[in-house]
Amino acid sequence: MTDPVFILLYIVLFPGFIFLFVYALFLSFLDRKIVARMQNRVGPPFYQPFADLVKMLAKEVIDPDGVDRGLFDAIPLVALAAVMTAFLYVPVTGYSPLAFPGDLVVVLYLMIIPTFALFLLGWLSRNIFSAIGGIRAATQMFIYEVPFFLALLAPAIMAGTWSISGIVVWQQHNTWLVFFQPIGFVVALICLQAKLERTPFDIPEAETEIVAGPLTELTGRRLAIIHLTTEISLVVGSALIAALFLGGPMIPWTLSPSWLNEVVGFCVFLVKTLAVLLVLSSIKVATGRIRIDQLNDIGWKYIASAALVQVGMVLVINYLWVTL
Amino acid sequence: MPEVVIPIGPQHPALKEPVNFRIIADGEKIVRLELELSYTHRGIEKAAEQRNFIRVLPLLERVCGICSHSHATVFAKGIEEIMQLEVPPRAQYIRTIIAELERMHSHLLWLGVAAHEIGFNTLFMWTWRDREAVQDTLEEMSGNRVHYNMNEIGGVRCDLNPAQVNAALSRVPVLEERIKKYVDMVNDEETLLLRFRGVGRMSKEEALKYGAVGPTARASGVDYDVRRDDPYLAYAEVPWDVVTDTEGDVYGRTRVRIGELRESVQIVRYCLENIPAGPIRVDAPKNAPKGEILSRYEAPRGELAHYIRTNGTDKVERVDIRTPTLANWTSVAMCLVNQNIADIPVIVAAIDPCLSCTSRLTVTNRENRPGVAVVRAARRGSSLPGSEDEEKL
Amino acid sequence: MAAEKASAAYGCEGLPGDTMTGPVTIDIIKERMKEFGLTEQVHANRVLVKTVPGKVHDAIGTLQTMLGCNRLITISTLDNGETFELLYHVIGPHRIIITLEIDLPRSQPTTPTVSDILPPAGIYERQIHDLFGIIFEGNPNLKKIILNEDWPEHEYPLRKDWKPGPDTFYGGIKVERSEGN
Amino acid sequence: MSVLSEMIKNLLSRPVTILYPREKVPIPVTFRGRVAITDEKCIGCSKCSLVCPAQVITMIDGPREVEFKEKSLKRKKRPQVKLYQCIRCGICERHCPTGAIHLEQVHGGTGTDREVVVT
Repeated sequence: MTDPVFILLYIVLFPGFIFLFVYALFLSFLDRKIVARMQNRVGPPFYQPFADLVKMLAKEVIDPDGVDRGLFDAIPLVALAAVMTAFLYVPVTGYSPLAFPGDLVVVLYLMIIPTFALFLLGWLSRNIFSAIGGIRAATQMFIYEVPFFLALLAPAIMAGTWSISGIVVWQQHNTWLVFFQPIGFVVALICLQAKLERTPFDIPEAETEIVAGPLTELTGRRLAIIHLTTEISLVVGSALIAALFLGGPMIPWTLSPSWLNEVVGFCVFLVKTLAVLLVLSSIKVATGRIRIDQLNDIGWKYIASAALVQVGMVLVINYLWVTL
Repeated sequence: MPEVVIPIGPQHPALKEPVNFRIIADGEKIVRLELELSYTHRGIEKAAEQRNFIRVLPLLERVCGICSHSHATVFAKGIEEIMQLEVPPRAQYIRTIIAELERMHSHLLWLGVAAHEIGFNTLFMWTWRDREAVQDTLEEMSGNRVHYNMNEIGGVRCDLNPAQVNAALSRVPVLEERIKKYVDMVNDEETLLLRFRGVGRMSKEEALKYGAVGPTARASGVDYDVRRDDPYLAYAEVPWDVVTDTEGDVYGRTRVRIGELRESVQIVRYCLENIPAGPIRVDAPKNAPKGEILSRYEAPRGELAHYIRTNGTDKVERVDIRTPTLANWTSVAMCLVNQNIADIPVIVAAIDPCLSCTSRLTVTNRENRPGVAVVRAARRGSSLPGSEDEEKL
Repeated sequence: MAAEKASAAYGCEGLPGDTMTGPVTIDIIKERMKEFGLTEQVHANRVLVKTVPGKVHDAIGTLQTMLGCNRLITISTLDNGETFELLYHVIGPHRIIITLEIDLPRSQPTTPTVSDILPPAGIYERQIHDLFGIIFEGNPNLKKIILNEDWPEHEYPLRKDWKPGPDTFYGGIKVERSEGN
Repeated sequence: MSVLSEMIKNLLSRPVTILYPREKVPIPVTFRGRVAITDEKCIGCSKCSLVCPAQVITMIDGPREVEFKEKSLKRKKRPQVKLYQCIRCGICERHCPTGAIHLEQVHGGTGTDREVVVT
């Protein structure tokens, strides 16, 4: 499993960058199509996200004066790289060969970098709208990160291991973790919606108030890369929740030829991420944007306390489990 | 954060209208604001003084794209009153139908835009989808979706044949059912309530003191409606009532506008069902006798007043237009103080500003001398129809 | 015709004008406003009061206090050759429009402002100042509101004698049209 | 709640919007589209050019024998309309005694030459 060619292929080709790139564009198209159909519209063709990406890559890059060009180019790339590497540890077929006992924490850490990127971009681009957008991105991060971590660490405590693949294997022996932790599942979904800055929580780039928030001054390939980062973190986020709560790409019974296991596992992975995406899209359609201070109240009053209650329940169940 | 000046300016995605607010904000709270209006002038009042009564109506319709019928009707009924003309009742009924259809499509448009301002795009798509039913009716009746040009001095340009009446009547129940759905959607949609309730609140005294008109004032309990106070067209005969509310905030204005939508559907149904037969216009004399009149009309955004003075010729001596949006600007400036920045688009959208109404007072000149043409500064942010570069006098 | 229907609709006594003196009628208004100038009923629901610029401020004051008028519909302006005519249309719950009419000499068109007691008048006065050149003393900021910033000073477009000068530049972008147009 | 039920109902029903270039919206009969003149009926009374709000109708000479109320008269002038400056208000159609000038149910169309005329 450890010969370099296979690892290289794993990283670059299949569940690595190429697949991630294609699947991110597909999920973005599906998201826009579902939202459109719910709003009684026809919706875009399947190649629309790819066309947007190519068009934006070809556009001219305008640097606002007095802005540090190098940094302005680097930040989107760093965000993209962080999110792409996070995907390597999420199991796509069976379990990921790169798994190691602490990769859940690494993935969670890598997923925060895009929000930092937004904050820095907002601060760097010397424009009043992006400054306010950047501050809002930072405030929103503090509100949803804590419950998000708690909600995603509860399965680790129950499964007893800190590696996502380990949790998936544990779930294969026992039932899916969502039955044990329904509140944790709901909190994780809401916080993922906030992390991806989708409608109820798209306060940083609220297009009717502060133009495009931190992304105001980004043009051409920088904007393309930031949009790609958001789409990829959508894939990584939904794959993570599918892995931790819905049992990941494993199937309870093992089939005779070993490669068939992998293929069926991959299909199960696809179905689960699409299910999570459907939930996220319907949240996006059904709600309007709330203000940053309202998010503050809701965030700390309800979501954080729900996550704490969930972790408490998990500890109790663990204690009972051990003693029985 | 120190005091920061934020330009919510003519090229701002929220306000697709050329108005510029310089907001002085402390953190997220607004401290003070400066209002800068009229980037798009077309000199309609000066131009109106050079046109006879047949040619002035299409010009006056272009004061505003959404309430074009209002401006033409208020002018036509003013001139008819000066000329002591007896307009046939069928024409009055047709004008009322078009007026109420225009109010419906204007309110549906507003509901969608208000939902879009808070990012709730689903309601925006749904309301504009149902607005198509109203637009199709208007297109069948008058031949155009926006500038209907139904009015003439002395009556209406074209008649309503039974086919058009039945087509319109067939759409009324669909609209009624849709509006019922919007009522309970606005009442129980969580984020909408969060963003609308308690935002930009205005008490009844403030509404009166700052001269708010139309749904903005009626949401604070001010009981003014020109259709009932000074009945014109066929409103005296049609059974309807004024919708008021006591909330005073954006939520109250939403409820008032949806209530008015329901009333308009009933008025249109009543007028379509018992439209009297008979002629649709009476021949008006070429010249109007010397006289003056303050003609008032309840436009979708509020009370619209035309002060018309005629001097015996076939041209009007002076038409002084005061549009509802101009009256509402003071109240919006007052409502905005110490709200937070995220609410600016919602509060400003709550008065349903129509900027092409507010600014129409300067002249452009093309003295048909080649070489020099004065181009209005309007081009700087003018995205509105009807603000073309120059205009023939 | 519409006017008769109008007066029948609320017949002056019908709607309770909620002032102290019970229902406000046209005769009460005429009698109360007699001191400001001659009053006449111009229309079924409109009373015209010809006054002098100096008295406008306290005329509106009495209208607001005694006759319960609480709303300014609009301020209309006319250019009658040698004088400017200003009409303040005020209305109250009694649904009767009271119009205060004043004439200003063309040479020196100034009048005291009413925006302190009627806040919406602030924007109307600024608009009239832009387009007619009438100066309202006491208006907090009589800056340009309707015309653009680089509109030449002392050019008031809505005056009857105003013609756009061929070579003056009215702001915006100067465009040299080709001969053909 | 009502928004959710409406969403699911929409998800299953056909979308309302159409793909414009392939499918077209039906134009009603009374639509005021491009202006057109039938030369046989025109008696050259130049009422349309007087009444036109945008003053885009000019009378050019076009002598012709024309039948009007069973009398045949010799017409000297006929109207010519600047197509892209016409605001399609329908007032000329309303005031024309013989119904010569009228608005068709066709969209006005686009073009680059500002001086295109319809005669």
